Amino acid sequence: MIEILWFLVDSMLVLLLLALAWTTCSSRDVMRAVTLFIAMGLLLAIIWARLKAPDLALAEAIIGAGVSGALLLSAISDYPSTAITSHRSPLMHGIINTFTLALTILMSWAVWHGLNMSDGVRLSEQVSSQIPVSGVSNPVTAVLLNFRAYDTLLELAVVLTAVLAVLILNDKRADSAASSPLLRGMTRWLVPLLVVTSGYLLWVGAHAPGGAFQAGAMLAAAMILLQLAYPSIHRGFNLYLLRVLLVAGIFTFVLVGLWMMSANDDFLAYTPAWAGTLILIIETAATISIAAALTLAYIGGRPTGWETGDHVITGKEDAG
Amino acid sequence: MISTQLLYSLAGVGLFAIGLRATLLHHLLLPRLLALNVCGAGVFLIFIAVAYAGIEGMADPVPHALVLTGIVVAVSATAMALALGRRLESKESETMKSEAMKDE
Amino acid sequence: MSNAIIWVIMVPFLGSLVSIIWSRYASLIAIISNLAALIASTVILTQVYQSGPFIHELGGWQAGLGISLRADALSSILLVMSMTVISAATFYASTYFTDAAKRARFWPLWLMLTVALNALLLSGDLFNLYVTLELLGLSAVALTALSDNRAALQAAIRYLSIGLLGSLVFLAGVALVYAGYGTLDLAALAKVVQANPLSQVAFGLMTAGLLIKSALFPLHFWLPSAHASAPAPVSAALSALVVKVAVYILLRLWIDVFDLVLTPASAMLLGTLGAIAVIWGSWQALQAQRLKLMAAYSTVAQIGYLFIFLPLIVVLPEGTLQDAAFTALLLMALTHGFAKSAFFLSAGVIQQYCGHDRIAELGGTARALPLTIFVIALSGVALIGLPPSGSFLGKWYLISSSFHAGQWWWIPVIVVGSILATAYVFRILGHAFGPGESIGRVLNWGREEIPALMLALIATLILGFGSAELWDLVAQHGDTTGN
Amino acid sequence: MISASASTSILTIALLFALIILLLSLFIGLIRAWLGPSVEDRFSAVLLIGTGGVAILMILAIVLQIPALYDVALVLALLAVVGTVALTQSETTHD
Amino acid sequence: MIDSLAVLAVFFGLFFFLSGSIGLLRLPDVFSRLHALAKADNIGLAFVTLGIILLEPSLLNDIKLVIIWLLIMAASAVSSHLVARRALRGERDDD
Repeated sequence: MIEILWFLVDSMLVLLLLALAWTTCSSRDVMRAVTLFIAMGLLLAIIWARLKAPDLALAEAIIGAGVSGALLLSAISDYPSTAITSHRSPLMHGIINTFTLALTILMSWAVWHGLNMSDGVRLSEQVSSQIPVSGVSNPVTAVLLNFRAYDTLLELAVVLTAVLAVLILNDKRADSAASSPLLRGMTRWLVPLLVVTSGYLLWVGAHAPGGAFQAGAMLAAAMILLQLAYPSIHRGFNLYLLRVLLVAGIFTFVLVGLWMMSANDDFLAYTPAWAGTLILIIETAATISIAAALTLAYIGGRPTGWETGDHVITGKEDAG
Repeated sequence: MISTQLLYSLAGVGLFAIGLRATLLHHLLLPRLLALNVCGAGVFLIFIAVAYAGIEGMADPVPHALVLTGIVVAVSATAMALALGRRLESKESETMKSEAMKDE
Repeated sequence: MSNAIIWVIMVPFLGSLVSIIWSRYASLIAIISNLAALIASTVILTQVYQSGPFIHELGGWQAGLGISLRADALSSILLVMSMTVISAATFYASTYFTDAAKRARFWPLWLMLTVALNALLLSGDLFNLYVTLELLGLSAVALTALSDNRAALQAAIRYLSIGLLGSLVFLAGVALVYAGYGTLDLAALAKVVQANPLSQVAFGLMTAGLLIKSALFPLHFWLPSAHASAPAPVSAALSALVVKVAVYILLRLWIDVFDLVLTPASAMLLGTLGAIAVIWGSWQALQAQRLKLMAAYSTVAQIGYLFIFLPLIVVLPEGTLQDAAFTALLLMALTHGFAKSAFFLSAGVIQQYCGHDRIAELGGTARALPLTIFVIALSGVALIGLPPSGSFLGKWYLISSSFHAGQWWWIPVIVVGSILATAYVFRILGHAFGPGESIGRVLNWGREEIPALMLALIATLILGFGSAELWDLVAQHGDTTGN
Repeated sequence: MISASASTSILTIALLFALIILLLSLFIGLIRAWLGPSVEDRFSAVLLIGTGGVAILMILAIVLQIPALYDVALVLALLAVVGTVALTQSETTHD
Repeated sequence: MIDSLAVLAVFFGLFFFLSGSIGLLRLPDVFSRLHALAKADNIGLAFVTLGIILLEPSLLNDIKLVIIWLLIMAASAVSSHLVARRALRGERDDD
């Protein structure tokens, strides 16, 4: 009985997901596509929760539905036309359809086969046996910031690169119209709440779902909300400071890694006794970096944003 | 349990295929970007479905960490692509303006 | 001393971070950190040469649970090549950007590109490879967009969306591998991979993703516009290195990990695509109106040669013959890397001098820029495959391997490709030596032309005469050093 | 002991039924999102997924016994607001 | 006993969710749909939250649940106001 009910729940979730994906991808109007995409992000958060991945559910709710939704929406106004058309010929259409269909069948076959293999040694056993010496008790945090911390470091490099590109490319854009008083009123109590939640997620990450990425993205969401409620607030942001924060977080991460290399031979090899503290330091640094990065990525294109940013660089060059 | 894993990984394959098809069909930046994100979500779903170990069991945390990394990479790439698109759009309107000036 | 493997990645990383904040000294920081990384890369090569391949377990965790970096003959040679090209291009770039603001934006991204290249060459983990591929892709796109004109932005957008698609397809393959084998470590995988449906589909997906990134015909369509519209030092790195490291991962996966899955038929298919790429790319290069576009199409052709080796390596018996084919492949890749980067840097000099790079209007440049035209001629020698360049030996072994493998049909392709290459190189030289006025802006001679000259000399002389050492290294420490 | 586990399983069944009904109501809401016609209709559907999603997460937290899902519900509630604000403010820049 | 009370509360909440969704689908114009959805969802979530609180032994989590509910109340008020405001402006533009 329970099994059948679970199966029903799962199939409904999957159907909803596929329906949303299909409508997102086949929409003829940009605004509609983006709205459906945000809805899909929310649904994915639920699916991650269902599959017992609460860390991901948190991240998806914040990043997938919140931050990238806001980014995409702010981009819509940049395009002159909101209609989506495909320029492919009917023949090409047919080829692409056949190709993706064939690929779907092949991949399904492979997945079916792969799930029946499952005789290989699963990493999860290895992970759980090493958790006690990792410095944290949340296994996902242990993987992200201890076992595979190098991946996380390079991922921060990816974020940094993307933000540098945004800062290089940004362009003048008009301030949006003033928002409603009700929105401003709400922002006044919602932003502190977002900041507090972010701190909570950072702190809880060591032993329960949460951590640097969720916390950082949450902070960025607070900044985005501020920007939406007070469209000219970015004039007050110190972009140079944001950039310094962005770099400082990643810098701390690298320095900890190198310091541990001098102590324990291997890069990022934490001394077990300090592992918890070191991870907390890195997580805090990463939170700051992620928050600064996503904020810069969102407000990057605003008029004063560019001038201040440019001024900082060229001003120094002129002085030198 | 295997049926849950199978159901969700097949859904992941389906999502991947839907995204891939739309990526190949569209040539405009924004729809293509959405399609790529859908495509990525499909891959992530395969990872997480594989990690699932039943209602009672503890899920494999490694794919969870990998997908978390993947989500952050995806949002960075999206932000960058949007910035590129914005820059191109402003360049194009500049060219159009200067051409209009020439005509006059 | 095994820490060199960390320093070669982390020094440019720190350099990039510092150059964002301290942009006034960015050029100096970039030069110093790239030279330091170059030294680190030679230390790694020496270590591999003396005592064989080694690994660095990041975080002190055993590979599998953690991520390991591994250096062997193939990766350390490519690492030295990449750092040499990057260092030369760094010297060149320090005078290329006249606009101070633009220069300040260039350096952090340039250093990130270096980080990505080095991290990718040393990575021993499938998911880590995905992250480095994304880092490489994003930094390359951002650098392409630095040109900031319409063509460059369009090319950058196409490059980005194609690159993202490529890495997602690769990641889908990684997901399937994890579903079946529960590990991401290349060495561990090499031991457990079997030829079954899962491996085949996963391998196919990873290969497809990497083929997009390595621009094998017919997936090359994004390459010419991106490589031709990027700033010159960026084009040099894109053509010489970024495309090639994707081929490197392919080789790693084909030969070290999925050797059981790679069937002769699929190898033959890729070889055939490579052969088409050789002819088609060379033909397009001959038609191209602009110098940088010509070089970009020539890259498509040169990548094609690397794929022709694949069906040969699969068929040839293990031992001397396979080693020879493998060494020749490496030699071709290295020569092209040095020669093409030299070519792009020289094209940049010409473009800055003349204000354009239209081949038909190059008249008089030989008199105005004798050294640059000499460099173009030298790298042309390497692209054609004339002695004493490294690619002469490469093509020679390619032909003899074709004989040994009984696949004679590659030989006409190589011959036609070389004839077309001769034609497009001499077409440039013909125009350059033709009559014309030599008006242009004054250059800061040494710093702009010397780096390219160095690279071209390596391609034509050092690789040609020093190939014996390369042979030793590959023979001693094997090509299949994955485990 | 036996009666306790029997009652939990009945509880689980009831909560699973509740999940199915909630998903059904999301389905109905999404038909509206799909039909449109106005942009606002689609926003309402997103609002529905927000609140419905919070309810689903709460029930999942009990059924799967992962208290961390309450945090997810909290975050979803917070971010649903940010998302809606972004949605509604987006096109004010357009006109 | 408490369990059955909780299930009752949850299902009572679901009734509102479902009727809200059907309202979203069937009602004739944007404003009435929005109104129906916001009202029904808030009451629905209130009952679901109540049910979950009854099932959840930890006091800390109970507090969290109340916060979530308060948040959703406030948020949906603001959100539907914003959506309605936007819809209103859209209608004026059409004239």
